[in-house]
Amino acid sequence: MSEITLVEAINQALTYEMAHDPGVIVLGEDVGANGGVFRATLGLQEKFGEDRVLDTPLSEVLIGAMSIGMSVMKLRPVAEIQFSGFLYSNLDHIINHASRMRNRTQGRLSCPMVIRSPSGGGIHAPEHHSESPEAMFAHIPGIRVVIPSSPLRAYRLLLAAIRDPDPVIFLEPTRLYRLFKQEVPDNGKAELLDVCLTIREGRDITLVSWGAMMNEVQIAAETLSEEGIEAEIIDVATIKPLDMETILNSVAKTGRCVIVHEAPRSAGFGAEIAANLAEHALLSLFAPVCRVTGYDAVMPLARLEKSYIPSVEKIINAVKKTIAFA
Amino acid sequence: MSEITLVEAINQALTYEMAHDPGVIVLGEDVGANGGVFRATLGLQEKFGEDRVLDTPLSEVLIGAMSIGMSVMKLRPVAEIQFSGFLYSNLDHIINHASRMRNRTQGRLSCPMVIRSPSGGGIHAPEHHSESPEAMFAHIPGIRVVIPSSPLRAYRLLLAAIRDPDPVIFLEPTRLYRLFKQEVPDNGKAELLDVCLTIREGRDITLVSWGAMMNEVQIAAETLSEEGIEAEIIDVATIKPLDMETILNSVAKTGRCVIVHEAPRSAGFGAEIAANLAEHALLSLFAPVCRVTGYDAVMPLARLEKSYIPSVEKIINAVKKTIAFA
Amino acid sequence: MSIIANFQIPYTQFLDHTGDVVQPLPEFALDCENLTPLYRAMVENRTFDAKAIALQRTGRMGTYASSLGQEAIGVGIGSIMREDDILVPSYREYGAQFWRGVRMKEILLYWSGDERSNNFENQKTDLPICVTIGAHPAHAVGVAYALKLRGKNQVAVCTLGDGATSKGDFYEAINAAGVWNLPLVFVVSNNQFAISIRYEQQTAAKTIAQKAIAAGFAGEQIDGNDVIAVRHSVDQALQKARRGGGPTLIEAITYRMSDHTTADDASRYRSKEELSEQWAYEPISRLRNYLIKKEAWTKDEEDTLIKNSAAIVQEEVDEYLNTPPREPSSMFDHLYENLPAAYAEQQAELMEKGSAHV
Amino acid sequence: MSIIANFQIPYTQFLDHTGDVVQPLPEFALDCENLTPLYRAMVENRTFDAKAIALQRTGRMGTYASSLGQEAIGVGIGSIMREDDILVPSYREYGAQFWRGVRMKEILLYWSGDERSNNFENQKTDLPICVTIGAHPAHAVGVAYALKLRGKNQVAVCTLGDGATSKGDFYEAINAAGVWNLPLVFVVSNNQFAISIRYEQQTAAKTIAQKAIAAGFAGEQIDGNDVIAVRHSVDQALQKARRGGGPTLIEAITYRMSDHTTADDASRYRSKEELSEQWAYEPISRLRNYLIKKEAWTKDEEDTLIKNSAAIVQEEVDEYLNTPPREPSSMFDHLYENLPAAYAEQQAELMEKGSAHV
Ligand SMILES: Cc1ncc(C[n+]2csc(CCOP(=O)(O)OP(=O)(O)O)c2C)c(N)n1
Ligand SMILES: Cc1ncc(C[n+]2csc(CCOP(=O)(O)OP(=O)(O)O)c2C)c(N)n1
Ligand SMILES: [Mg+2]
Ligand SMILES: [Mg+2]
Repeated sequence: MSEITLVEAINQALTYEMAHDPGVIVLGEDVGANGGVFRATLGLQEKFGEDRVLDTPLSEVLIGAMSIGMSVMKLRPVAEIQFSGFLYSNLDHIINHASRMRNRTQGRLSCPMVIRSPSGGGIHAPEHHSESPEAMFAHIPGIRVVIPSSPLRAYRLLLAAIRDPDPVIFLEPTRLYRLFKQEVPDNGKAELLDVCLTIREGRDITLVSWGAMMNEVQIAAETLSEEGIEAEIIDVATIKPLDMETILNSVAKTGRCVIVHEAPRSAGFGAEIAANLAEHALLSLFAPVCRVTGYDAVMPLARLEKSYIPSVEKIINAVKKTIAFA
Repeated sequence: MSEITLVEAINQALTYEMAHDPGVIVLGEDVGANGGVFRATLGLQEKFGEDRVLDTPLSEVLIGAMSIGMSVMKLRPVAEIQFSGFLYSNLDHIINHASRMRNRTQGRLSCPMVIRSPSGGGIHAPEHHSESPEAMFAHIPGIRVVIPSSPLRAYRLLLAAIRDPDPVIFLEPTRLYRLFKQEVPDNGKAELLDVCLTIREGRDITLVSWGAMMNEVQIAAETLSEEGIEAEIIDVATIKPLDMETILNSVAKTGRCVIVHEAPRSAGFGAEIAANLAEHALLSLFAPVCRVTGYDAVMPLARLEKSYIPSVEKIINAVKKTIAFA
Repeated sequence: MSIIANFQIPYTQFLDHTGDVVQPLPEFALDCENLTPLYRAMVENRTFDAKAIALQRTGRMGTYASSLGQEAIGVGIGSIMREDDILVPSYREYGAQFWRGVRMKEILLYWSGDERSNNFENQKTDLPICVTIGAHPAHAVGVAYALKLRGKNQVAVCTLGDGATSKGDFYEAINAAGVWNLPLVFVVSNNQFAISIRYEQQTAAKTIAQKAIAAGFAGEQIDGNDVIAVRHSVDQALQKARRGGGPTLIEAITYRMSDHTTADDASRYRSKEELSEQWAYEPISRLRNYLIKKEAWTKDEEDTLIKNSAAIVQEEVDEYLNTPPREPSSMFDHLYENLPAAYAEQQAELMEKGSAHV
Repeated sequence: MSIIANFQIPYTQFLDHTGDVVQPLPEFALDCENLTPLYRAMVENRTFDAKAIALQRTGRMGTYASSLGQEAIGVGIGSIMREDDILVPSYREYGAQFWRGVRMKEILLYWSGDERSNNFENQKTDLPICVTIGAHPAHAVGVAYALKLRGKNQVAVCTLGDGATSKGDFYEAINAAGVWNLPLVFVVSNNQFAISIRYEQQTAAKTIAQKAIAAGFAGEQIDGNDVIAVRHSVDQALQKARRGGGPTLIEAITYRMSDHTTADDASRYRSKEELSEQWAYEPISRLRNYLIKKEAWTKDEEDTLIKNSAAIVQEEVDEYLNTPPREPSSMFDHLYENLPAAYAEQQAELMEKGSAHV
């Protein structure tokens, strides 16, 4: 078995599930003949036809909203929003309808739909192509928000998302699309949703992150390890609902926590984790909970994006400062 | 001088500013002859004409987006979105354009605009009329988010918002619109933005809240006072940017903090405050930081909304538990 | 300069406002036996409406949106849809919902603020009322797409108001319906108002029907107070859709005789005179006039109908009023299919508190 | 059934693709002296385009959206707008931006990912390129509303693509422009593609011009590769708007000769044959043919133009390449007029770090 990239893993999961569940429909802009601007849907239209792999007009509101109608009819739409900068126009229907249809009808109707969108910066793309909007989605009751950080997890989490009976926002870290390869058995095995994954064990500090930043976090942990600092790494993976138990257990052990995300700091999802620690881990904490995040500024255009995205160095410094705390 | 309600104070501020600044334009659905569904714009069209008090088609995206165009042309649009459930469709233009125009053009163009919207539950309104979306807005760099909690502050904060050179989301607590009256001198005096207001001093605990919940928080504080517990109350007022200094100073004094908001707990704005406490107040905290919030459920329709909104009792219990903490 | 495209908007009316026939009736209308059920349904709808307003006024229900004067549209639609078609409604076509099995008590429960209302007892597939104006046409596109894929000649019918046609969502929906040639009928109840906003403030388009031209399919205008025209035009559109002929937009001209909702006071923005003039055009009396002229309706039948309608409505009202309150913790029951562990504690807290706040 | 509304869509072309005159030219075009500046501008635009792609291909610039084959639209628009009109552009009408004072180096800087690009040196009021497709027509409504209020007969011109017309925002914008009868001209460059999506997948409407019918104002189609038609139609629309005649929608038919952007590979979804056939219709050679036929253009002039264009572009490229990088901390400089105290620390952190990451 050969190794594949994250974007290939997405494609593999879509192909698998479309072959096994005739209700799965892929829709979005350029997902057909073009195979998606990142090629995540490459070859799907050839395999499954134009009825099931649907090029839509340039209408993001429609893409999200018609997925609601499709899923109410018991199809399993997997919509692609080309870049997460164009995802904001979907919030209205996600909040007011997708997330509420089950509750509104007390279970009579529901929306088993997935909205996939690339997110995050670091690939020198044009304006609006480098957004990290996950915190906004994590505030919405009734949905799930899932963010993979490796090819294997992308494959398994996407399968889980498609099979989930409720709406899932699936944010794919653009920066990782082709960064590294992994063996990903095409066996249809899904990952559990709603749980954090402990990627590395360590006694000294807990590093919590998700998506693309898992890359910098892992590099930081390796470097720190060389200096004798052993970090436990938690990939949140599903940020809504949040599996706080895994994080609390880890912090109970390490007594220290650094949370890393690319999105702006203020009201970012890191705040939710830190707030839970402030409420439930006060007595285990040896040091302040530190957030290493993007700035509270507009994500800069390509030339400065590297200055915006938290660096390995910044993570290492935060860890050292946290460990040095009296 | 007679006392007026919060919604009358909004009207008074709009009237004052329209009379003093010919660039101020009020726009929205039913803001003209009808005076707005809550009567916040009552009489404005008669006084200032149809060109400056503009009934729009039923197009929320347009209302927000044309305000961008108007403000770029140096007008000062004050847009009304009828209920905050219809505000989500504005997020796209607020995030991608209003908040970025100044940075995008490095100061050549800017968006001095205000979007007003009633928010919160408790008035037995229909579906989608009881939303508390402030946390989402607080995550957006480049804007301000302001929430008044009394007639006087409504008047002064709205004047400040209209005069502010950058975009302001102004969320008006529907529940307080007619709950109580206050003397509000019509003197054009604006409140400072970007600062928390300390509404009550106290040594035992810091209560942090904003908007409609300030009502329950104040009642709770009075009740607690009778039992000898003196709470300091902070009205955040501007939640973006957040004046954390005032909160930290208070918690340095009290050592305890309860944060109260109506929005769902997960990734609510309370998390940002608690996270800052976890980072900057660890050593002053005698007890876990407690959040008293709405549930992570869809805001129920009218019959259960009271069960959703944090009660005075719930706040009191949280305070007592926090104070009892070893 | 040359002309490269031409478009026309047709208008259909069979009964004028006095009940006179203005053009040959469609076949179903030739037999009055087919018309009396429509008449009955409109009267029941109006009886329901009055009662609902009374419940609100006496503090026994929340804000209510009345369909007074617009009964022909809902009834016309409901009476001709196939059972396995899907209705994607706005909130003024109760007539269609009732015809399709939604119970009156459910509509009352909805406006009282109870989610159980939308778990329709006798109608499992239609969508619930959509309160965010103009959003549901885009849901209807997904529904119609699914129906087309299923291949059983089912059609989705989406009802909306004149105000709703100004929402971008509506336009994205009609445009897509055109692209995929979907089995989807849009019926716009143009009641001249969106709360206080008059038609001329809503759009410069002379008709709403012509908005379909932007999406590349047929739009037509009908007299929405003529139930025969409504039923006939919807029938034609449904047949076309079943044949694979794609979407249709029907603009049904009507007038909102009530306030926007019970929370509104229309006297702020329209005169008594304007309203009272409109009483000449409402849908029920014209059909009654016609039936009486055809000797297909008697005073006795009218009296019985009024009595029966009142009884039917009262029974539903009683059941509504006797509906026990929900448990607060039920707000978590259908949030997800299986409540995530993360929220179990919150649900438990509500269970413990019990019904204290109801 | 009666007909209650009729609509027509006109089409305008003056020069066919060979440069032959197909109908009497508008007055300005009778004097070739008025046409050579348009010709020069189109050639400069194309020269710029080729250079920009070369910069991207050699790693000296980011993703770039080319205007190859669409030069007549931008140049036609730019050449006839008044200086105090406002352009609200999409990203393929560089010709209009250049004519209105935007520097080539600024466009290069933009696509290299530098916000300073939009602080135009010589153009203070036009909006920057809008990357979120279809969003800016709604901004243009606000701009036009402000212009109308100001009362100086200024007009806003908004350019967009065929794909953009499927966004709800676009429709909310045209509908509102109709309601308020705004001084606003929409020019849609229908280049047949939205990335890989062909016109027929975008809408079932036979023309984009007819989308204006939904908003109640005039729509027309023109040959967008005929710069005379572009300039003439935009001129007419601007004059109408200045007279208080309200908005116009112009659909300019063209063809995207390039990939969507340098990040795209159009060979995945269109054939070489299709593309090479289109070379017969592009805007520059037909005008050159016409000018040559009219003996208003010589081989010498052509050679000089090519040389001069290359020189002009090279100068701009050099200035672009020599632009020093921004300080990272500058991401806070124009975030607000006055940076709130809450973010001072973040800015300070970046200042301390200096330009390490550039
Ligand atoms: C998106 C949205 N905006 C605003 C409102 C508030 N509102 C409720 S009904 C209404 C007017 C709707 O007019 P129309 O579509 O003509 O329907 P009608 O009420 O006349 O049947 C408005 C503005 C809403 N419910 N949804
Ligand atoms: C709202 C939005 N959705 C998607 C995209 C990605 N995208 C960039 S250009 C484009 C196609 C635009 O087509 P059209 O409007 O015809 O303009 P053209 O590129 O052909 O000039 C798409 C889908 C975007 N930039 N904005
Ligand atoms: Mg209406
Ligand atoms: Mg195009």
